[in-house]
Amino acid sequence: MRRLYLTLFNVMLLLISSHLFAANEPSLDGLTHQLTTAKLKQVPHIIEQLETQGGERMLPLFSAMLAGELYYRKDDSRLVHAKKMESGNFSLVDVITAETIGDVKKKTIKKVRVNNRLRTQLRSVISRLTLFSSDRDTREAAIKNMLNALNEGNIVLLSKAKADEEDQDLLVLIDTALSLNDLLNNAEIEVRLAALDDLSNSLEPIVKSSVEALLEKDDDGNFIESDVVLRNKAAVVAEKIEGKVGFYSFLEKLFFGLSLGSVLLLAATGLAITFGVMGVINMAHGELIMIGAYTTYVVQLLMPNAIEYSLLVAVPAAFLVAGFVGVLIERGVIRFLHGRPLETLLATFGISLILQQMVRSVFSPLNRQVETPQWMSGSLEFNAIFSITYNRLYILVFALLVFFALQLILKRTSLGLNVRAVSQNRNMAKAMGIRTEWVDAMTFGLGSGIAGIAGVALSQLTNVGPNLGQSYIIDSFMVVVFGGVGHLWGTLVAGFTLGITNKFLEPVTGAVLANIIVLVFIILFIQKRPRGLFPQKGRAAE
Amino acid sequence: MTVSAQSDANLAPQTLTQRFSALHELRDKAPLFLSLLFGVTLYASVCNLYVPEGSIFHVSTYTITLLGKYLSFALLALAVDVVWGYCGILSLGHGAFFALGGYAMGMYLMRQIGDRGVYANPDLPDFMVFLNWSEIPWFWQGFDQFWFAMVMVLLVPGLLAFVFGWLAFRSRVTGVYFSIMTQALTYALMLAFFRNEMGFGGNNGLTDFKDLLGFSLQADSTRVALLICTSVILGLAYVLSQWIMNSKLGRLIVGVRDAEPRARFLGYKTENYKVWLFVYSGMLAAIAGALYVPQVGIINPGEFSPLNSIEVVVWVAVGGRGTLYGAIVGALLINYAKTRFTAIFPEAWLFALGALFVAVTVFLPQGLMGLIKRSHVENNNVEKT
Amino acid sequence: MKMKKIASKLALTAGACLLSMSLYAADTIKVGVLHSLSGTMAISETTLKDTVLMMIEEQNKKGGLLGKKLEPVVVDPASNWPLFAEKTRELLSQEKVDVIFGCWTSVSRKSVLPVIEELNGLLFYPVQYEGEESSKNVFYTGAAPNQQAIPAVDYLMDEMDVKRWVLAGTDYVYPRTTNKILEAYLRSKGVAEKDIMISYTPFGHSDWQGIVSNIKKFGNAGKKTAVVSTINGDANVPFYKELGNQGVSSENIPVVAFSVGEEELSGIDAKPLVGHLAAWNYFQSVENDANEAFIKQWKTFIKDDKRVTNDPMEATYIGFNMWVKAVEKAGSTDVNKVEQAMIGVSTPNLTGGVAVMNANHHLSKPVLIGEIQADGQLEVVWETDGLLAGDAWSNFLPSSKDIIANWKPPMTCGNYNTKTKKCAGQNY
Amino acid sequence: MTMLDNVRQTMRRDQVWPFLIEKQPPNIDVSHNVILYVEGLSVSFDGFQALNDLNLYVNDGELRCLIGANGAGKTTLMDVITGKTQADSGDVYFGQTIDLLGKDEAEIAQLGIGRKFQKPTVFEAQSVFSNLELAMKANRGILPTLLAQLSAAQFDRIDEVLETIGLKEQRLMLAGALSHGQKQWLEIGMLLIADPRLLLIDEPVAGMTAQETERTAELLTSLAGEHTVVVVEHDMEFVRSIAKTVTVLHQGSVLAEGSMQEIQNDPAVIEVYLGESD
Repeated sequence: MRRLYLTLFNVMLLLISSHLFAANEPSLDGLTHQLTTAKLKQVPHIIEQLETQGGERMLPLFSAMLAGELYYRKDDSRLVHAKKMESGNFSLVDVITAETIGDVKKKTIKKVRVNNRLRTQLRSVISRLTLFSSDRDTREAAIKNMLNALNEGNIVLLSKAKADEEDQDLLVLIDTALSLNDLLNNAEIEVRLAALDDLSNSLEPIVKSSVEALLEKDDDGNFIESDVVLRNKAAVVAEKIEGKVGFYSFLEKLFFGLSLGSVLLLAATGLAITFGVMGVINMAHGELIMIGAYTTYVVQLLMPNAIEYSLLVAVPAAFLVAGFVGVLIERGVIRFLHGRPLETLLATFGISLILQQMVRSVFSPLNRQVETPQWMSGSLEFNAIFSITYNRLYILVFALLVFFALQLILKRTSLGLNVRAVSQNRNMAKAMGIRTEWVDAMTFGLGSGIAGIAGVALSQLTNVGPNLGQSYIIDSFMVVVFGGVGHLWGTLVAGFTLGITNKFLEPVTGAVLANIIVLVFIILFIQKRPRGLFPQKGRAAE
Repeated sequence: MTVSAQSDANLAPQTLTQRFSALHELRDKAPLFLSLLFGVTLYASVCNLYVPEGSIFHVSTYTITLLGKYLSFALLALAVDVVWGYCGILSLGHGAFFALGGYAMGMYLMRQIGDRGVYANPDLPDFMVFLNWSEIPWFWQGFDQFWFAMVMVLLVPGLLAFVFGWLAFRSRVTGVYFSIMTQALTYALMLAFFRNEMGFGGNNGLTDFKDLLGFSLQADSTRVALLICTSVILGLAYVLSQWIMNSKLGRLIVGVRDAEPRARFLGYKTENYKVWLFVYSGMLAAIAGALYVPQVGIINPGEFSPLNSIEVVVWVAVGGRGTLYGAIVGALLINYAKTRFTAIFPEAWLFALGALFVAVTVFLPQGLMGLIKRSHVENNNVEKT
Repeated sequence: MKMKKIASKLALTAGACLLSMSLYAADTIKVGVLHSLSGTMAISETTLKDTVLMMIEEQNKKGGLLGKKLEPVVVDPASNWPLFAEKTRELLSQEKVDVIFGCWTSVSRKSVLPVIEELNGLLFYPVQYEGEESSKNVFYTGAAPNQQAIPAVDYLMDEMDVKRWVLAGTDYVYPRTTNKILEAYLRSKGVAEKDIMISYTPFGHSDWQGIVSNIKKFGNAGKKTAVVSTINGDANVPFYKELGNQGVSSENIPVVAFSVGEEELSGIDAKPLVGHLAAWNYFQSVENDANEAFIKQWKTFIKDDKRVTNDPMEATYIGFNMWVKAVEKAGSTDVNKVEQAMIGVSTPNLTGGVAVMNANHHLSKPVLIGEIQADGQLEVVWETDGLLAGDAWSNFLPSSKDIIANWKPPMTCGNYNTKTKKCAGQNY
Repeated sequence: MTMLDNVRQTMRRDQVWPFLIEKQPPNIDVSHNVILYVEGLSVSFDGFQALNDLNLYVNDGELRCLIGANGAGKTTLMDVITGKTQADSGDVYFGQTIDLLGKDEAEIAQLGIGRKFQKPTVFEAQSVFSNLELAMKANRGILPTLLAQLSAAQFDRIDEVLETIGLKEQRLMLAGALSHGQKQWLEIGMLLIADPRLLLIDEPVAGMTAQETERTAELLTSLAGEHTVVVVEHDMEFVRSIAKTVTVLHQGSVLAEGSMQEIQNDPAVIEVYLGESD
């Protein structure tokens, strides 16, 4: 860190002195040329010089470099911003002149190497250059960057920016940075105390750690900060921040739990139909999920230019594909095993082996790459320490949507009525003219289709490979059994209960033990209430 | 209802023979099975130890260990069949008892290594040394004694089976629920044994055993002795199980399978019988595990995997549940096929295995033995007409 | 009656097998390939099986070895550890192979070890591993911890000024040992205990929300933080996805991984991972003629232009070439002769240098640190100046710091204790 | 000291350890000539009141018939008495002293209450002989069951029952192969051989031919006196042929009780039950 301060400080010095010594410095052209030949260790120095000499003109170069798209032509070392096109060729734009050069083959250009250290440097350079940008988000990023890298130069810039800034949130952020600077670097105790006051509402991690640093002792057991008043105040502020942090971390855990619960719910909903309504122990359920995930992969292969919409296509596609496989399984095997639930277990286990091996043969045993659309990436930020990732959020909403849609189907459609009739009294339903065979196939298809949909969601969270299904099958059964077989609401409650329990246990016990404890809890719970959380009562249940 | 004394005297013996003739079919399998089992074992042993390697009659050590493994699996299948075939309790967690038995044996073998480990630590097994354990944990105490380890082989899985069975059967967790709970049990144990903090060697499990009761595990004679031992124990377990199943208790157990409420309303506390049987079966599985470990040379948490347990059930289903020899034949056949086919075409093997499960459950609910029995009955009928 | 028939059939087939096994031909050199082709490890190991087959094919094109053709014997241990031991016995005693290339996981190697020592076979193990082992019958062509983990940490410490460390791993022996070594190493470099966070997760862990959030919090303490990941295969995809989504970028908290290579990355959407690091001894992106030729050969062999190469493949390549050289040197495939001939053999590696087999059965290799690129390739950002000799017994573990391995006479010992002057635990 | 005393007490030679003493079923106190008391019994399933403050007294040695429409609570009543269903409130006493509520099915059966189900339930995979052997009165412990051997007297007893239920020919047939009526008989036979004090018989003649029905009536009548028999039946002819006292259940409580004659003339019964069936 200190080294970073030093370099930045040097930059400021250079800023002041550059015009004096301009003659001794290599020209911009020379510097850009050096980029193509320099070793990684020398590059930071070149960038410093580029910034001082080129200023904002160098912004495209820095941005391209940060994005890893800065190349140079092998024949004339000209620096270009190269973008890979579908054809495999690269389209080039000169980074200095912004002149379009045209398409070339990969072999004619070479990448300017960037590593993490350079990226960090580039980002702070860019933030200095963009602090006065017209784009709000760019400014926000710039300010945040400076907040975590306070030095005199940045403070000067921030103070200047404060005068022009109109956005309220950004003003608060700038104030936080200035106060933090006061707290750390100002000599006057009054100013520092006031700064502490200002900071007590901030949730920025750097503020918390800086305040807590005031309370630390050195190796001899003496406080590093000598002022008692400041220390006491810092203790109060730290506690206040800690309280808020605690609250938000509770919210966070709750969300994690809900999110895990939604995954369990999605995985288990299909099973709640096939197992709960039809009484079929479908060990191939996990493989139906896997089929859904592979469907997503195939859909993305088919529409490589519209990844953003691929999931919207994949959901119905996965439903149909998995549903179709489900109907095949039902027609081909399960209908011969009515009233023999334990044997459906064995037969479907065989099917799961076949499906797994089939996927291995067709798609290879390697994991397949399913891309995440832009709108599923990143997170929704509430404040500096609490944010919710979009993919989890969408999956949570999606799981609930699927669940309620299913409820609607079962409660409001004639298929639903038939399904319920058959599950309650097969013979009677048959006598009433319901085509029980058809209903069986449709029910199993519905459950399998929902498993397929779950696969689409899971493809956004985890590996898409032949073993995908196996990792969810036991959990799914646990959820359905815990919730009460034949009770969809039970599945919902069970999914979320298990998810939340797991996530609240995890920090205390570790991930593995949390898993074990939840399993043992379910085992004991089932001994206490053999029919789950929401048992079906009455004589019909016997 | 007065019956003359004379006919009374005639009636009893007649009934006895008739009663036995009903079980005749079951009974006459035992001598055949046992002579086959011991015959093969003896042949393999002699031909391994006394026939020179070049001869075509020589049985390689590889075959000996393979046979030993198959027979251990057969014992495991027998254990599953006893509860599933005879009492209708489908356990998807018998791998847990098998593995626990194996671990108990493994712990003994581990302690036997003594200071011959790579770190030459006289007290601690290697994996504890490099994870910086300072002393042997309490639950490893006593495992340096063979008798203690053998008691534990029976006690720990037996206790687990008892507690689990008692909880489950008392609250009448049956059928599918029970199966899924047993699956959860073995899954939880697998996760637990994967944890390195548990002190059972984590994912690597226990391996690199040196000797058993002072006999080197690498010696051919020890391997043959282990095979004979496995064979004898399998034979004993078979005879004992058959005796149980032929007793009144056995008939009650079958009764519980077919009509549990009836048994209960006749005054039998069926949960006690089920717990008893489950413990018996768990112990058989544990013994199978204890025999398996020294012959394959490793025990690790993979044995707890729910898939393994399901596979055992499939052996029984293929062989024919409800007949003891069916379970054994199923275990031997599938494992033999597995050894052969994974070597020849590994990819087709899973397709074949999967298809076999489906075919057997759909077309042969009584397994291969059912098929044989059916044709047997048909033949008899033909003879009669 | 039926039973008897079945039994007689069984006996017949068993007899037939025994017969066919004893009729092996002696005019070829048999090479055993012991990689899982089904089960959970098939995903990684199938590639290595193909690599060995490719190498054998090439060697046969060159005219074989010692005037004989090489004949591959492929078996499938199906990711089942006891089966590894059984298949090894089958390869050695039934098929009479002269050498085995195989294993991936530590547990499979541990399972094979007693058998291969008992039957005096020869195993080439091509994967980076936790060390703490040196067997007479095994050659370790993957990286030992000092050839992967420690240089990676050095890089982060020196080049990126990392002060706080998260050691995250899957709960099994390789991460456990590596993290133990790293912890000791970091402490010896003056890192305080509170600046090291260790976290273990089960195999195939898929819900990383909590752990990533903890890493984020740990990294927000004001000091530069990095994650050293020994997370195993399948669990990586959800881990990186969660990192990306929670906004942990490679700039604020870089992750350096030891089990993530080109092949693993080919199954991930690598964009959110750009800038994270991996430490290996080989990257596909290294530019030199030998590597280009190797990649081309591989793509032709596997008939798939999209397939990538990775470090364990290079290790297999080196191992195979070394074995060929050693056999030629010894003039025989006899294990004892080849074993001694192996020591000191050197062959070109694929990164433009030379691999040397040391007396402890470990290789000397260069260490490369690469940054993940959007296309799933790794670009070298740092490399060691020269070769690093593999250390079988780590100096940073209290239990093994006095132990060394040297298979050259007079020591001929895999675990010689320099304090007690004893060679422990060997049956041969 | 006390511990030593305890040990001495435990080791005394002149007594048998308590757990070795074979448990004798407690004597059923029928001093008031009533063998079964059901008082204020209520049971509900999911809001449906199956039994509602039901009172019933059955005398020792009596043959009682329970009738009532579907859902009147007949089977539920039997379920509560035999321990299959838990009561919400009320008391059920066997004799003067034995509280049946809170006991499980096996305990109640061991006290001497036998039950025949609506649907004949026998051990289908076993021979008729084995069915009876299993039902025979004997120690129900695990070890005794394992080691049990039939004595000649027990053989006789089984044959006697076989004779009674007319299945002597079928003794080695699998029970599953019997006809529906034969299964009903076998189940009754299994009750007989257990020698219970109280028999609860649910629809014994369903699916029987007229001839079989007649024989069943004969059999049940002959049982009364030595045993107490409670029969639930829909077949009014059959009830008329055997019943001395009839209890009519309606919506979970007793509507009327008395001889068949009285019942048939009871206006309330005519309205809700017989009226309906007419």
